[in-house]
Amino acid sequence: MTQLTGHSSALDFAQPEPVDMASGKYVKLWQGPQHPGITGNMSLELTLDGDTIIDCKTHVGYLHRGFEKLMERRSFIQNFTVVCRIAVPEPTFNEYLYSHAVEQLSGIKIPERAIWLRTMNLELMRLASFLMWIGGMSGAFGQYTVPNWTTAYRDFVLDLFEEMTGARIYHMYIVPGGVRAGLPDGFEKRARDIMDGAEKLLDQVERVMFNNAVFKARSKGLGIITPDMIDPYGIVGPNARACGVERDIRKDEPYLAYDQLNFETITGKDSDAYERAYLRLQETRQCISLIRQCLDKAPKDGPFQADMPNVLHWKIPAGETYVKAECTRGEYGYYMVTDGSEFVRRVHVRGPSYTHAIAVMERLAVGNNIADIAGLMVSLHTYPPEIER
Amino acid sequence: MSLKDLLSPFFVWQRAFEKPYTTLRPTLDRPGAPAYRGFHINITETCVGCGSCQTICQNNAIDMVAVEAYAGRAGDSGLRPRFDYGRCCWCGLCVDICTAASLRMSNEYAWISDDPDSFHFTAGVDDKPWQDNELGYRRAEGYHLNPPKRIEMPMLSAQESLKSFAEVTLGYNEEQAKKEADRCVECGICVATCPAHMDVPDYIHSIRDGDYEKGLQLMYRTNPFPATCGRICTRRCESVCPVGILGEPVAIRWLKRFIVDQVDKKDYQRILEKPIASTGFKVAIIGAGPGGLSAAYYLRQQGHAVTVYEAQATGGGMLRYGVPSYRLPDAELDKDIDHITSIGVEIKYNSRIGKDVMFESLLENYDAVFMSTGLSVPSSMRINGENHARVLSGLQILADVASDRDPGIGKKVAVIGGGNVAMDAARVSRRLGAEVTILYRRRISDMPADEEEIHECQQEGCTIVPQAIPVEIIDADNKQKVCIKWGEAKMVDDPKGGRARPVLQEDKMHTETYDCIISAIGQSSNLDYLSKELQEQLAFEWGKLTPAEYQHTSMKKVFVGGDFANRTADAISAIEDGHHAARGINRFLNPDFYTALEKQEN
Amino acid sequence: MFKKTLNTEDTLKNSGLTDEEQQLFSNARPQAYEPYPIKAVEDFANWARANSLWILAFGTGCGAIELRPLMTARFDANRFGVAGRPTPRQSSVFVIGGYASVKTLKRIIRSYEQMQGPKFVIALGICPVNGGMYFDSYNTVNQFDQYLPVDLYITGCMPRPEVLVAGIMELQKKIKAGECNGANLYVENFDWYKSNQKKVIKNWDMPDYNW
Amino acid sequence: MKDMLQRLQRDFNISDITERQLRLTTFHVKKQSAETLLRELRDREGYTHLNFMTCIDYIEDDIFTLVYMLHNYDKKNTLGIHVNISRDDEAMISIHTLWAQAWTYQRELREMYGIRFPGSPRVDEDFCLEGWDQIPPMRREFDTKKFSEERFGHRAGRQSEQPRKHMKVELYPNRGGDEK
Repeated sequence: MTQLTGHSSALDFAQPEPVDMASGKYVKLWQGPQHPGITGNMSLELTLDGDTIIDCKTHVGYLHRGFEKLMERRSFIQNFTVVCRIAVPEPTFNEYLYSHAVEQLSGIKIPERAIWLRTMNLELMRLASFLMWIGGMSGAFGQYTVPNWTTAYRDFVLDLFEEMTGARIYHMYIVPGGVRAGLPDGFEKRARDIMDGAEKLLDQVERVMFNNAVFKARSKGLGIITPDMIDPYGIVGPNARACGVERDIRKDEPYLAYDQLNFETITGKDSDAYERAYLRLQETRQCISLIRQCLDKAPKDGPFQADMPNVLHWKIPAGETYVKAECTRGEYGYYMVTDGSEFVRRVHVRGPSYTHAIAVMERLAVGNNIADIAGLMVSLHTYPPEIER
Repeated sequence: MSLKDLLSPFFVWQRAFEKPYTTLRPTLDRPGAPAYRGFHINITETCVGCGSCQTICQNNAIDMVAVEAYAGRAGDSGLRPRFDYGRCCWCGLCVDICTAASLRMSNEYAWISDDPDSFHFTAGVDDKPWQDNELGYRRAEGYHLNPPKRIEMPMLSAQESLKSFAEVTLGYNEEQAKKEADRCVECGICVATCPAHMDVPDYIHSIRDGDYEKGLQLMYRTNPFPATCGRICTRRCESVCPVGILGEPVAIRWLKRFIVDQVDKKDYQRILEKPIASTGFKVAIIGAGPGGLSAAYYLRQQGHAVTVYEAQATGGGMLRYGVPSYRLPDAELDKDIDHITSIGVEIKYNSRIGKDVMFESLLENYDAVFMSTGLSVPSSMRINGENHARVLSGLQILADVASDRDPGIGKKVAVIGGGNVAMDAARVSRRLGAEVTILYRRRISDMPADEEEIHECQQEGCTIVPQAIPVEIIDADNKQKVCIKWGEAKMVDDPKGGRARPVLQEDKMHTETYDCIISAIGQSSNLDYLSKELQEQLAFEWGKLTPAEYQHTSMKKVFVGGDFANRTADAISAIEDGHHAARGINRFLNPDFYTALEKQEN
Repeated sequence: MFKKTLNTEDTLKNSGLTDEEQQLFSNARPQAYEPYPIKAVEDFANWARANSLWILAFGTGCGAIELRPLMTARFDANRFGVAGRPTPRQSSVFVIGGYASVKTLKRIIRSYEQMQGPKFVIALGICPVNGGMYFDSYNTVNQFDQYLPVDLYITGCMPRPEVLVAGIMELQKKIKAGECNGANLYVENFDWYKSNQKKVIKNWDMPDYNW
Repeated sequence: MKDMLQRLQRDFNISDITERQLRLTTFHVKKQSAETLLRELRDREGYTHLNFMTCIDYIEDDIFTLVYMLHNYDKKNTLGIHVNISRDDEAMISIHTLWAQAWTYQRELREMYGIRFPGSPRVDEDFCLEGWDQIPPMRREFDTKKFSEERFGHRAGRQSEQPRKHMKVELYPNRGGDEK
């Protein structure tokens, strides 16, 4: 497969020249929003020469709800229930970052137990999210067995969430000031059982997916991200690590209990779709190890919430902060500005998909075969709701 | 590509032999987790309708609706939350903030309908199958969205406080007050409960804003005695404060005091409203206690000329002569009274009605008369020998101390009674250096006195002997000492469910000698200034009377209020009586008042 | 069973389209579904429809996330005759996954109109009922039934896969009883729906009815 | 770090340097020198990662504050560069040649705040919204609730009482403070 990027270097961000559609030589094809080969509700406007893509434009906004506006008219406690909706498959990172930003600006220190429960919650979320993603990746190449396995198994992880937080999808567990409850009885045992099962499942997935001749043939060499693209394109997370760049916020600027957990940053060699997928598989395994460590080390009792003011009229002093965390897709950040009132002045949510799905996708798509677009899209691991918010 | 790559996909078949885990009947076989956030449950009996759930709901999913069954309950707004499941996101914030912990969630989650207008229900009122669900989300132990504990009031230590009549409570500082003010949920149940209906949430809000002048203005809308009430109010408001259901109620009284403490007396004139232009009407008021002065203040605000007749040499009535200065320093009472006089209320001291001025002449010379002479006569213990020279009245001792006279109580005293006067008399005696024993008929928990006062009284070293019934005073001729015989009592439950009754146990009698005995078992009114005919015409019964809607009486022009005209007999009720009488008089001065009343009755 | 309101003389204007495109698209109005004259045949048809509910694979909002577990082994919706279809032409059920932003609403309408009748709409979550979380958002509609007829609402945020199964069974029951007439409501009140749609979709550059 | 800030102060006249958190420093720079400053930070100081760029509407001061958040992976340090632009003349120099994703941000800001970025690719295309006919929605003066009520409407049948008002009417209609 040849790479016809049309770009001379990583620093050449020029938009492709418009082609003469009237000539009849080219076809314009919309992939999405109603299309099974697209992640979430977004669309790609593809211009084809034969079955080769010569131009790709990402269209987003189908899920735009105006969160940043809505948050400006809700109080600090009310916002915590809103933020989890920003990234549907991974709500917890939003809850954590929002709470963390609020705590930082209001000077609240959360207790030790809350720190560990938050860490565990985030890692469970990462596990659930990766399980779903692995399924998506396999499905994008026409192999529907693995999605059935992993998505079904994700449901068991959601069961853990349901027990721990009271909800399957929108947990609303990490609240400014701590978490909402401790662990229920017997949770630890059930969690360990599910981790064991997940480990077994990942072995099976590795065998049937990553050793699959078809998957290998189609994903290797697809959508290579070169190391010199990382900074100009703002590529983060597994997409960046897969080409050997060792960047992981959990290690670089440890938050929560990550400095007390034992793990190594995983990197790959050349960031093509296969490498990225394999790296995520390894990270999923790492996730399981982290959850086990959390179960070992998390304090069993003690307070899980800091002393809070009355949240009904909670004012936070004027300030500004940017907090970030390593989500499954890389750097997820909340930028928050307060002005001393009961409402937040400005929140900006920085989702890694913002650049992965638009600038990076548009560049990587060019030159590829139309059939590989779904795989390429999934291999970048993008969630549209966090792009448009 | 290797052979392995070709073969390994076939390993998918290994799963074909695993046990399937399909849920056969999903909704039945998989109920929500024990702490699942499902549909709402409201224990409507415990709910007080404070509306915090409505305030915190970011989706405007909760409406407060009137529920007939709970209308008019004490400490209850009569409203209950109604949920819109076209809005609710099951975040559970309403459960977390619920002051009464009446709101919960069940683990039920299935509601399917083809009618989009049907997704409303009033939890606990509308019949829903999940109302009695045991499982579901509850607020976790130790998780609060509002601090449950109040800020401790800084106080003098017991040793320190005994040394002088200096005020025991020291008052919040700004930080403490703001923290305490923060705990208010602004439901307004306190407003409904406060006899004077003070705008509590609003003035607490003004503390949070740091705008104390506005706070003072708000308080003067309904109460011209904020400095006094900020110290000694009986605070019915706090007893219904929903924050107090699970934690401690907001310290409304101390916050009121804080506002007054922040504003200097000389700024009052600038901050507070001035009376409107003179109307030319004249109103006479009998008694410069809280009731009389409150009426005077609001009548003066309406532009009427007000003259207050007071038998004593200073104003304040029971507030000055019945409340010791370690609870209410004179300066604070003066702060309130001085503002009332500063707007043009005239107080004639040392003018006793019936002696210096005749009641009838007031009726003649004024457009309206407001009587608020209170309860000034100590009640009798109704035991043998109580006329002993060393049996003193609690009121008298308090009045003596307030007027800087030595009551001469001696070194060892017994106080009889369990009300605030008894506590005050005991604490005053401690300050005068006496050893004090309090004898009370019932249990300590039955004492009508303020809980805090009982506690402080004990802190200061008074011994409380509960279930002690005085039987007789012996040793009638001893001019120096007095001997009392009292018997232990047994509490007998009332079969009708009323208050338990103490029954004297004849075999357990004690006698003890004291330097004096202070009787403080209640007061009654002194109506000597009214002729028998007038008393009858005004329908006094046992020295008390019940006024009509606007504090008016069966006699034209005459309005009453204060302790002898209400059941609660506390300062804040007297203040409201005065305020309400002012409203009534204001209307009465409009000639259609009685005609309108008659119409209303017909 | 259904009122027949079709008037073939009456055509649509398609004024949102350019002259060139107007040549490409039909301007006929939608037609109401008419049941078979023999009741037994209609009942049989309804039974068949109820047991082959093919859902259009269009995740319009958050609700889509619970549709995926629905298809896996644990909930196994396939046993109820439910399957996901990639194209509207093959689908009979449109699951509105929660909120609909104005931009998506346009695509939803287009996809819905392309579906073959009889067709059914299930609205998931609170947002289609009364705006839900986004009741004050400038970009999401609050009452979905103003724009397309909805046959069944499943409340929750998100509704769990279990209740989706229950909803599907409820829908089957209704279809078998011949009570799901949303698509015909759309035809009968076509002008009302269109005017509502055009009230919120400001750049109407598609045919008035998408075949 | 200190040296760098001092140098920037000298060369670019940056102001309001505030250390916000452990690894976050913010400062203001004039609109004209912003692009050169960002280029300098990217090429010479190692602030190679553009976390995001956004805007804060200070309607009371009549300014938009553009925020560029840059991260240095080696020093593990983040800089928040604030640029004030007038709300009346809401144009800013485009930085789409510096980072590949910058034009997307600029397109979003164009749509959400109405800020113009001359030269930025596809900047006037719709981003999230489609057929938007109001003032840019993220501006403070745009009232989203009012707009939603007017355009989308809410389901009828809702009615609520405020506990305080309700009790006043029901329990003590003639008493209490007079409403002002």
